[in-house]
Formats: sequence, structure tokens, C-alpha cells
Amino acid sequence: MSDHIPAPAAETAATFGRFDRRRGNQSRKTVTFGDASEVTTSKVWMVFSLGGLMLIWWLVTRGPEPMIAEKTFPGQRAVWDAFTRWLREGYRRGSAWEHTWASLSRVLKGLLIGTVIGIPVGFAMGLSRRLRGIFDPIVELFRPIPPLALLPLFIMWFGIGEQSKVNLLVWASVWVMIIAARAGVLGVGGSKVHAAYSLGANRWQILRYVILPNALPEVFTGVRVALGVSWGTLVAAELLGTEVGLGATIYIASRFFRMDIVVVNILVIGVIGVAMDIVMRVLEARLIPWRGKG
Amino acid sequence: MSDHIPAPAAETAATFGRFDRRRGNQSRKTVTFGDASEVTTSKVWMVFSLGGLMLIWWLVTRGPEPMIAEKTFPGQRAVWDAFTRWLREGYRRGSAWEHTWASLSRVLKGLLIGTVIGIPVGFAMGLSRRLRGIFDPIVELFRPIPPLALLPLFIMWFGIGEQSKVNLLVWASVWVMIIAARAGVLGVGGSKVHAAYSLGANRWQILRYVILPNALPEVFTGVRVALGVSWGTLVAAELLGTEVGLGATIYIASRFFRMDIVVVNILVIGVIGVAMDIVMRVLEARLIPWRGKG
Amino acid sequence: MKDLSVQNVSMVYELPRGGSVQALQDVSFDLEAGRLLTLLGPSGCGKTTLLNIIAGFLAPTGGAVTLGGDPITGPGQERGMVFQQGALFEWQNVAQNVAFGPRMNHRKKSETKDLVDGLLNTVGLTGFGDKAIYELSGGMQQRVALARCLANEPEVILMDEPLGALDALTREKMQGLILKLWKETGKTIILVTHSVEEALFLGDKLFVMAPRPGRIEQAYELPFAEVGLTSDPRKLKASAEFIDKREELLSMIWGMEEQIMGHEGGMS
Amino acid sequence: MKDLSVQNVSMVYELPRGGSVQALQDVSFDLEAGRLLTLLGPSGCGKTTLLNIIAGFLAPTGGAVTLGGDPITGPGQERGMVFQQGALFEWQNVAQNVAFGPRMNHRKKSETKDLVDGLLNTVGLTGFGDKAIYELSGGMQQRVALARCLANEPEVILMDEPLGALDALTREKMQGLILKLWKETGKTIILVTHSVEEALFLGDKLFVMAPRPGRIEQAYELPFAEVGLTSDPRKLKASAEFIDKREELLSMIWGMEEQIMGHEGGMS
Amino acid sequence: GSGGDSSPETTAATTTDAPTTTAVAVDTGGLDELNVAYFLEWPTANQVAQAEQTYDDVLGLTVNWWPFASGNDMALAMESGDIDISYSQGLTPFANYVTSGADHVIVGVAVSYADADNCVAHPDYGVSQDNAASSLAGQNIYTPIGNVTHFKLLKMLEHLGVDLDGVSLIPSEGGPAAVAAFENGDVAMACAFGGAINTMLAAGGNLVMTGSEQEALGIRVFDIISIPRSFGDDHPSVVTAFLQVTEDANAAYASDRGSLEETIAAAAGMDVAGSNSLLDAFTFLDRDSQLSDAWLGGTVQAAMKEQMDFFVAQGEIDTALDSYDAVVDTSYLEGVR
Ligand SMILES: Nc1ncnc2c1ncn2[C@@H]1O[C@H](COP(=O)(O)OP(=O)(O)OP(=O)(O)O)[C@@H](O)[C@H]1O
Ligand SMILES: Nc1ncnc2c1ncn2[C@@H]1O[C@H](COP(=O)(O)OP(=O)(O)OP(=O)(O)O)[C@@H](O)[C@H]1O
Ligand SMILES: [Mg+2]
Ligand SMILES: [Mg+2]
Repeated sequence: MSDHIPAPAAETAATFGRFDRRRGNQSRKTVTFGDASEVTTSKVWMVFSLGGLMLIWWLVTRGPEPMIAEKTFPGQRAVWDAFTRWLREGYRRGSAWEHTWASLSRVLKGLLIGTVIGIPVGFAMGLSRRLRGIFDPIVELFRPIPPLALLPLFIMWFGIGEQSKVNLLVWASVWVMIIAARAGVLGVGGSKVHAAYSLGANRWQILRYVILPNALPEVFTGVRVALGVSWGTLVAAELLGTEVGLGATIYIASRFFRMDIVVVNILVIGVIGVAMDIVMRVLEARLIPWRGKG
Repeated sequence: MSDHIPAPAAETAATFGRFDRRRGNQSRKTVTFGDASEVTTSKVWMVFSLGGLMLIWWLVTRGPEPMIAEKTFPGQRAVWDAFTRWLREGYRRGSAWEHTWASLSRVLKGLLIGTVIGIPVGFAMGLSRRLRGIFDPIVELFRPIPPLALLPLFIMWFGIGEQSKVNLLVWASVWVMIIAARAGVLGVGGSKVHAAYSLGANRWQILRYVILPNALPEVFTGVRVALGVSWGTLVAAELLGTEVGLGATIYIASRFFRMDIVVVNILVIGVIGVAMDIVMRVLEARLIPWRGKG
Repeated sequence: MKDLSVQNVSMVYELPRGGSVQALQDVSFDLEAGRLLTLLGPSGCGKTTLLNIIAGFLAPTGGAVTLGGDPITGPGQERGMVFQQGALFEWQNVAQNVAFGPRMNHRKKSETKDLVDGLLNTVGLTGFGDKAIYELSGGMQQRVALARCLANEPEVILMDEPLGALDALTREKMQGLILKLWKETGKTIILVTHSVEEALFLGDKLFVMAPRPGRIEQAYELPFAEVGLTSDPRKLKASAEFIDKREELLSMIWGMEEQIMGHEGGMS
Repeated sequence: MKDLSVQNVSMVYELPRGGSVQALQDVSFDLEAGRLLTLLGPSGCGKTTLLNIIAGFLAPTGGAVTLGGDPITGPGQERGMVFQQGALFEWQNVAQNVAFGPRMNHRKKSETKDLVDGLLNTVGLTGFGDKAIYELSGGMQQRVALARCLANEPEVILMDEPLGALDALTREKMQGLILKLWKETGKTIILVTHSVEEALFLGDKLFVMAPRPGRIEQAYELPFAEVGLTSDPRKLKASAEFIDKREELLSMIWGMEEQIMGHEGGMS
Repeated sequence: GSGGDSSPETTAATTTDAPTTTAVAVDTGGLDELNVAYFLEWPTANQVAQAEQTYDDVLGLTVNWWPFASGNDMALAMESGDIDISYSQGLTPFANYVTSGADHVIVGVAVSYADADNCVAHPDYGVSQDNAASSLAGQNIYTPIGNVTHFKLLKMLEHLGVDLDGVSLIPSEGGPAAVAAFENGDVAMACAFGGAINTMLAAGGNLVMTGSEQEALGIRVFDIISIPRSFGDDHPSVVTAFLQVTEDANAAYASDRGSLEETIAAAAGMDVAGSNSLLDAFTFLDRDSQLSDAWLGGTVQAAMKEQMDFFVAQGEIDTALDSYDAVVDTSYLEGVR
């Protein structure tokens, strides 16, 4: 249980202005370097940062002889045009919304299935020596296998339809979820379980009323990590048998050297990733109000 | 700081027989369901599990009309033959060792650079509102970008040599390391930092003697997670121009439908992944003996 | 009501790197129903181990425990446990925590509601039912834990340093509450504490335990708990009798400590 | 040696959701060098806040603190802090922890070594230098924290509930050690505690603080610390004078508590 | 071909109303959907029929067109049962897959494109036909693997006397990667197909051998139409009707390309100029040509045998089939008018 890595940007809640806990007393600390409570995100510098990125982008792509060739990395004007055109006309067979929704729904389905499989398996591993013995080698052996290496097998087994793509995203997320759920179980305070037994709970009740809620925070963090991993696997998942989807668009557009469209879709993925993380954080604050307060 | 996900298989130390803390007193607990300390890995069931996997594999590929066609997923005999042949003759231009070493060294280099970049950035984000403001949008926006989407850009910028591949692996690992390092800093107990200031330490000394060692456990866990992610990105990285490497072998062999070779290489990656995780755990136990005991 | 009987209980923990710890050796005692037993003793003398065995979380390596003649083989509702801290369910509110036992036993909702209200009133938390656990102070949380335990009407209440984390003043209040409950309900209570004063003040009976091997070094029958509610507790604690007893115990334990902890380096 | 002067110190914490807490209001006192001041008071009365201001970790929103006439603007070596727990560096062994201050100040290795050996001896941990922190018991860890603080020869030692996590017996030993150090080194010490007995026994001077707003309610000059080392501490604590003082304090604080905590639901 | 002499107007009418082919009742054999794989990176004549849903109308089926980026994936998708017909699959991946034991058959030739698939030499390396052996020695060549481009490269190098052990072939993931590698200058030569070649030529690259020079060596570069054998057995008239619509579309294209260019480009997801420059390099063979000895009459089978034997010699695969005659089935094409 001492083995944790942080959720992605767990502490960036403040980034988006919702949970900014600092105010007033900031000026009163004489020591801020090394004091975690002092380190929230400076909104001003966030704006500078995004502005800086834009500036660099502009600098390296401006003029008739840009530092980075237009066809390598397009300028802001070109990307903006591509974006508005993408919004208006979509790309190839799909509208912007269809592409976005196709990818989003694949990621969400993959994550959902990954979670639905991962939680019971993770719980089983956290609750039973036997099941842990059974799943441990499987999890450890399969986890590092590159999704791309699985593509041929997945085509053969699951075809080229949605199932294949979703399954690849399941693969990407299920290991994260298993590990998170297991950690959630292992983090259950022994005394809570003991207390529940003494209060007459049976095993099923222990699972339902003690272990499950106790593991929720870890599960939630797992979902957030898995989301990032799923988006990262999207292009691989959409390599096959589709031209609708952000990942497919990136792949196809790059085959036609349409770097403007590639960049637009990369940015859309980035922004959706950020947005979903915010949603998860809000949900988390709602659903697990006790988090960090136990 | 309450936002953590577990290291992969953080608790599977016992899997490999090094840290098995249970013995003797196991029979004395009347309650084991829900008691984390009771849930170590059953070695017997681990063997059953691996045996079961082999058995299923054998069942679905046996006979002249196997359930899974030979060319989809080869049988054990074929994979074993391919493995011994791979050991003896290698594949294409490389010996087994050359392929393995090429991939291993890329993964290690990528991880090393990712760590060397990620730690200071993560530390900076944990220590300064300004730097956090600067890096937060970058990290959040770039993290979900699929490595595959970056292939053309990376070739254009870094060419097709080692640098390009290593850079993609850096991309895969650096976000994990940044987030881990940041969490490590945020986990520093305020009173330790205060104590150090009172003992006359300056900022640099605080960083070196308090924050760094305190963040080590999280950094270590980050390295273990990043290792998994790096292996998972290997095929994509080796698409950046090479014929030597386990990922490249998987790609090329799959183009010739040599599923036996594909499976051999997948398994080699899995086993190396497991082995490196064991090494990391041993190192961790050596280097951070205080972990979980603070 | 049932008497508790502990017969020749021994507990040996085997250590992972070999060796073993004799946490309890041949511990025997009988506790009649309705007594309030306090356990006092230095760290590692097996207090928690003994409580866990009685609660049924651990099976002893030797001997047996019976309640009303029936052997204890696992946790049971007739033996409630109040932990030092952290055993409340923070995902439930106060009322849900208290109602946990009846709910697990599929008791009627309305009945449970009345029960919970009554218990919250008993522990002085009327109106706090819908508060979240993390909104309560430490002392209030301990009262919730007590109410939750009482909801199942256990024959025996086991408390492992229930007041250890509270400040002096809250602690004193809780002591009063425990005495009051004990008087009113007549339950059997076993309470572990590190505080000599607390052990004296609350204990109707007191065992001083000693480590290596864990055992009962000395047993006392005490008068203070009986009068603790009626007379002013602070006067009682300031009485010569109380102070004498305290000094006696402290000397004894101090000696024990010296003997045990001596190797840690004395403080000259 | 320098005198400490706290002048009209106020501290207002602004709350994230609006509103503010007056953690300290207009707190003033002078503490001559070499005194041992204990701070006693219910939770939330600003004890930690005051200590943090003196340590220089927080700047007050009003007023000022000076040491020997110099204003305090940040942490400094002349003011050492001993925390309740968890402030030791577990990645260093005992000797390295104690040597931390001298090392940060680039003191000579050999000199530091002698210093560390001497301090370990003082706190009764001779020979424990190469032990890991997590191998020590809580009491031993507190002694390391004390030694580490002493290594820098601070003028003022600030202790925030240093003995709160220890069991009764270890605690009594540590009290003895603190008194001894105070007598031998003549340092100024400010010690926060929740235990009335401890505040009385250790304090050469005692402030009872009250919350909302945080303030010094009552100040006492006490005789016990002076004699605590020479006479038997347990006898001292059992003396009528001690017990009277204790009852006086308890009554006062109990009243304060009632007034403050009343809204939490009384325990009838 | 029936539409061979139709005027553009009538062709359009034909494809829309489909009078010729609907006359033949297609026995769909309980099939209600047909899944066809096509190559997403380039324009083909039959994309008019694809865009106008002529296939659906004629076959009386819903035809699903699945975009693919490689013939390898088409082979795997046919194996999984998700694809019934692969249109424009490379010959090499097909041959590779049947060599590994798959029961797929060629039922037609989709497109021949010797000029649209080639290797472009980087100007800095000064590679020409005459000095290739020396100028390429020790250099990197960027090429896709296991497809016709790969085969063609190997044959060309062999012809030019380049020591194959002395060059390193770097596996490429498609056109943009090739262009990127080319522009980056790490490779002496990059092989690709389609628009990538034009881009590299525009960047100063040169062809070492032209498409026709390569054809003269007997290197044929073409894509085929393939099906799982069992699909043909179960639904012969669907396959024939598919080939018929394709034949009609090719004929319409042959007679009046100009009016169809925009439709094709749109269906291919390309701009008209890019689409046209590829179409310039394409030949869509009619039924009779396909059935002639130069193609399915025997040459294609021989080409497969040659390629696979060559790959065996190169050590890429262990064994080739003794003969590839059995993986060509012209019976469907013979039913086309
Ligand atoms: N699970 C265990 N495995 C091995 N040894 C144990 C275990 N639990 C307790 N022990 C050992 O048994 C002895 C008694 O432990 P126990 O926790 O019962 O003491 P305690 O009296 O409750 O101490 P404390 O006052 O510190 O809570 C100690 O030496 C302890 O180290
Ligand atoms: N960082 C902070 N932000 C807001 N309020 C604070 C902060 N720190 C302390 N407070 C509030 O200031 C008041 C005094 O707190 P302080 O920690 O000094 O009390 P204390 O006397 O040390 O209490 P305890 O005995 O519980 O340690 C309390 O009401 C507390 O809630
Ligand atoms: Mg205990
Ligand atoms: Mg405090």
C-alpha cells in the first residue's frame, strides 16, 4: 500500500479554477519552498505558459521560410483554417462530431469494459491468495505487451468492426484497473473489516458495504489514469477498418500528408483528455466526498 | 496526495519468492477475507495459473484442426521451435541477443532520459506555483497524445536513427515520471521541511537532503510504471526505422504472417518486463529500506 | 448474560525471518457478566492480542475462550469492538454508521431508526445523524463508534485504547460516558488503556500485564468505577486512596519497564 | 542568551470558502531566556499557530515577535523545533539525523562526530547511531528528535506536543529528560501539551490558552519544574499542592470546554 | 465489357439505373450485407460505383466498404470472416498469406500501377542505374516490408548488382514516414507508393529505374481482387456480380475519365490534382485482358511463385508453395460479360 503513483495531475484541480484552496493565507507563510500546501497552480503563469506555447509555435512556423517546414508542422493560421473547415465539413466520410463521438464512445466503452473486468479481478486478487496466485502471473506477463503487437491477433479474433477497436482499448485499460482495484482492497483498514464482522456482516456484505466503498478512491484514480492510457492507444485501435474517428483521421490524414488535419486532431484529443479529466475530478469530489478526509 | 494509483503489482513482491512475509501465523487468523495482510500470492496457485495458461494454449491449438488456426495463433510446439531457432539464428539481420539488447537498451535509454527530464520538471511543479502554472497545461495537454500520431513528426525532426526511437520512448515515460516526481514532492511532510529549515538548511539543501530522498519511493514507483508503458510503446518506437529490435521483429514478422515469431517476441517482452520489475523491486528494497516504514 | 472464561490461552507469532514471539503465555481468567475490566501494561505485552482473541479475530495457538460456555471461534455480534480510531465507515453518515449492524441483520427500517435515534441521544449526538464522519471531532467520532457497537446489543464490549487519541478534556468526558453506559446497561466491558489513571478510574477489575512472554502480572479489584459516576470524578482522582493506588501501579510498571526497556539505553 | 518577546501577535486565517478564523488575537508576553514555558489549552486555541510564528514558519497578520530584540522573519537555527512525530528523516540513520544541522552548516566532520556522540549519550542512545529510524521505538525516536534539535545549539527550543504519541511510562521518562536538559543547558523551552499534568510538572511558567479567538486566558508561575528533578517525580505529582493546582486548572478548562464544545451535544 | 462503347451520358444512366446488370438476378444466398475491403490511399475507377451505390443496387445487398491501409490487414480481416472481398490487395501480401496456409483465392486484377510504386533516390547520394552498386553500398534504404514494393526493390537491387547484404533495409510505416525519412536525409533511397513518390521527386529526388524499365525486367506491380475461397463457393453469383459492376465502372472510366475525376477524388478523400496524378499511373484492366496469359492466364501465378521463392532465398519465409495455380480462380471473372 505504500506503493502508489499519483493520479495524473491529481493536484491540478486548481488548474481549472474549481477547487482553488489557496487564498488569503498565502502571503503569511514565510516558507513556501517545499511546502506542498503552498503549491497550487498559478493561473497567471498558466496563461503565460499556453501563450508561450502559441508564441513558440508561431515563431517556428512563421514567414515564407519557416524554421519548421509547413508540411512538417503547419502554422497556426493553417491549423485554424483546417479546424474551422473540419468543424464545418468534417473529414472524409464523417462530420467533426461523428469523428469525435466515434472515438469518444470507443474510449468510453473500452474503459467501461476494462473497469467492469478490472474491478472484480482486482478485488479477487486483493481478497484471495488463490485468485491472486492465479492472476498475478497473467497480469505481470501480459501488461508489458505492446497493443500494436496484438493488432494482427485482434483482427483475426475479433474482426475489423467496433469490437476489435474496443477490445484493444480494453486491453489498454484493464491492467491499470486491475492494479487500482487491488490496491483499493489492500488499502482497506483491517479494523474496518473487523468492525464489520463484529457487527454481524457476512462476506458478501463486507464486500459490498466495506471493501467496495473503501476502494472507490483508488478505483477512481485508476479510471483517470486508464483514460489517459486509452486516448494514447486510440490511433492504434483505429488503424483498422474505419475512417471515422480521431485516431483514424490522424492516421489517414498523415498518409495524405495533411499535417494540418493531423495537428487539429491531436489538439482535439488533448483538449478532450483535459476535459474528461476535469469531469472525473468533479465526479470524484461529488461521489467520494470523504476522500483524503478519512 | 490522496490521489494515488498503485504501482503495478506493488504487492506482488511475494510472487517471486523474495519477500514472502507470511508464514506460521496464517493459520491463526479466523478472518482472512478482507484482511490485506493475509493476501499474499499463493505460489501453488501461481504454478497452477501458468500451467492453466499453457493448458488452454495447448487445447486451443492442438490437433490437425485446432480451435484457433495455426496461422492465427501457433501451437506450443511451433512456438518452441521458433524460439530455439530464434535463439540459434536470430531473425533477419540480428541475433536473438542483438534484437533483445537493441530493444532493451532503447527502453532503458528512453526511461533514463524520461526520468532525468521528468524528475526536475515534476519537482519544479511540486515546488513552485509559477513553474506549476507553466508546466501544468503542457503536461495535461500533451499526455493523452497517442505516440503513433507522433511518428511522422518524430521522423521529420529526429530522423530514423536511434534518437528518434529513444525520443518516442522518452515521450512515453516522461509524463509518468513528471507526475510521479511531483507527487513525491507533494508527499513531503511539511514538518520535515520545517525541521530542516530550522536546522539551518538552505533551499538547495532542502531539495537535496529532504525533498529528493523523500520523493524517492514515488519516483521508484514511477519508474516501474514507466517501464511497463515503455515496453508497451516499443513496437511504435521501432516503427521509426530499424530492423533490429523485438518490436521491429514483431512488426516485420507479422507482415510475413510469421505468427510463431510474433508470439515468441511477445513472450520475450513479457518475460523481460517481469524480470525488470523484479529487479526494480529488489533495488527498491535495497535503496529505500525505509519505504512503508516511515 | 454470559460469563467470559479465558483458559490457558497462549499465542505465539512466528516471525517471517524465523523465530517467534510469545505474545501471550498461559493466560487464564474468568470474567463474570457485567464486570468492567481494564487492561494495563507496557507496549507489546499482548493487550491487543488478547482482545483480538476474545473478539474472535485471532485463534489462540493454545487454550480456549468461552462465552457463556460456548467456545469462541470467530467474530460474533455478541462481542462488539470499539477500536482506537479509524474503524468508522467514512462513506456513511453518522446514522448509517450506527445503523450498520441492524442493517446487516436485516432489521426493520423503522425499528432501526428509533434504535439509532435513541443511541445517538445516549452518546450525546442527537441531531448529528446526517453529518459526515469527517465533519466530527475525534471525541464525537469515538462516541459514534460506541453507539455503533451498542446498536447490536453485544453481551461484551471490547475497547482497544478507545480514548488514546483524544485530548485530556474530551477524554475525561468519554470516561464518564463509558461509566454511565456500563452502569445503565450492565454490559461486560473490557477496556485496554495506556493510562494508569484511566485504568484505575474505569476499572471495576484491573489486570496489569507484563511482556515477554505476555502474561497477567497482577490483578486488582477496584472500587473507583462503582463510585465514579456518583461522586465528582476529579475529586475522586485527587483522593488519597486513588493516588496511592496509582503510585503503587506506577512503581510496579516502572520497574517492569526498566527491566524490559533497559537495553534501549537508560536515561541516567 | 536572548529574551523572547511576543508583542500583540494576531493571526487570522482566511478560509477557502470565505470567512476567516481568528487563530490568535493580540497575544503578548515576554519570556526571559532560560525559562520553560508550557502551553496548555483545548484543541484549536492556537498553540501550534503560536509556535509556528515563533519558529518563523508563519508570519503573523498582526504584531511582531523578537528574539533578543531582533525581529523574527523566518526559520532560524537559533530556534529549534521538536515536532510531535514524523519529522525525523527516515532515509538517514540516527547519527545522520542528529548531525543534520552541523552538516548543513558545513561543520567539520570530526567535530560533528564528537558532538553527535555526546548528544546521543545525553539522550541515552549511546551506540544507536547506526540504527535506522524505523527500527526505533516511539520514545527513542523522540529522543533522536531532541538530540537533532540540540545539535545546532538553539537559544530557544520549541516543542509541539512532543510526548503526545508516547505511552504513559515512556512519557514519564521523557519528561525527566526534558527537565534535565533544561536544567543543565539553561535553554529557553516552549512546550505545547494536552496533558494538564504534564503542563504542571514541566512548566516553570504555564499559559492556559482559550480559543475563539485564540488567546492566553491565564498565566501561572509554577514551582514544580524547579524541584521536579531532585525530588521523586511521582511523589511530586501525588503531592497535595500539585493536585490542587491540577484541579484548579481542570475546572477552568472544563468550563472553557463546556462553553466551546457545548454545541457538539452535551453528554448529560 | 458491356459499357465499353457507351457514351458518358449512357454510362451514367447505366450505373444509376443499372439496366444491364439487374437483368441478371443475383442469388445472394441469404446474404444481406457484403463487406468489401478497399485501399484507402488511392483512387480507383470503381469508386464511382462505390460512391453511387451501384454495387448495392445491382447486388441487392448493402455493401459495406471498409478502408484498409495495407494488404496484410485485408488478408487478416478476410481470415477473421469480417471481409468477403478485398479490392486492390497487393499481390505480395496475398501470396505471403496463402503461403502461410490461408485458403484465399484471386478472382481478378484490380489495378496495375508500375509507375505509382517506386523508389526515389536522395539527391545527396547521387544514385543512378550505373553506379547503384557502389553508391548504395552501406547505405540505408527505407521501404515497406512484405509487400510488392519490398519485392520490387529487392528485384531491382539484384538487377543493378547491389549486394543485398551490404545495404540496410529499414522497415517503413507508409508514405509520410518515407517522405519524412527522405527529407531528413538519413536514407539514400526511400520506397513508397502513390503521392509520396511525387513529393520526394519534387524535393529533388530521382528515380533509379522507371516503372517501365522495371516492367521490362518482368517486375509487375499490380493489385488483385481476392476472396476467401469458401465465400466464393457459397456465393458465386455475388462474386461474379461484384466483378461485373467493377468491369462496368472500369469501362465507363476508360471511355470518359474526365467526367468521373471529381467523383473519384471525392470518394478517395483526395484533391482532384492528387487523385489525377495517381490515376495517370494506373491501368484498370478489362475482363479479357485479365483473363489473358499475360495476367491470370498464368503470369500472375508465376509471379507469385517467383516472389515467394525469392523471399525464401532471402530468408524472409521458410518455404513457398510448389505452385500458385490453385490460388487463382477465374471462374467468376469468366461469368462477367
Ligand atoms: N501479526 C503479528 N506478527 C508477529 N508478531 C506480532 C503480531 N502482532 C503482534 N505481535 C507481537 O506480539 C506482541 C504483543 O503484541 P500486541 O499488539 O498484542 O501488544 P499490545 O500490548 O497491544 O501493545 P501496544 O500497547 O503497543 O498496542 C508484540 O511483541 C508484538 O510485536
Ligand atoms: N492553515 C490554516 N488555515 C485555516 N485555518 C487554520 C489553519 N491552521 C490552523 N487553523 C485554525 O486556526 C485555529 C488554531 O489552530 P492551531 O492549529 O494553532 O490550534 P492548536 O491549539 O494547535 O490545536 P490542537 O490542539 O488541535 O493542535 C483552529 O481553529 C484551526 O482550525
Ligand atoms: Mg495494542
Ligand atoms: Mg496543534
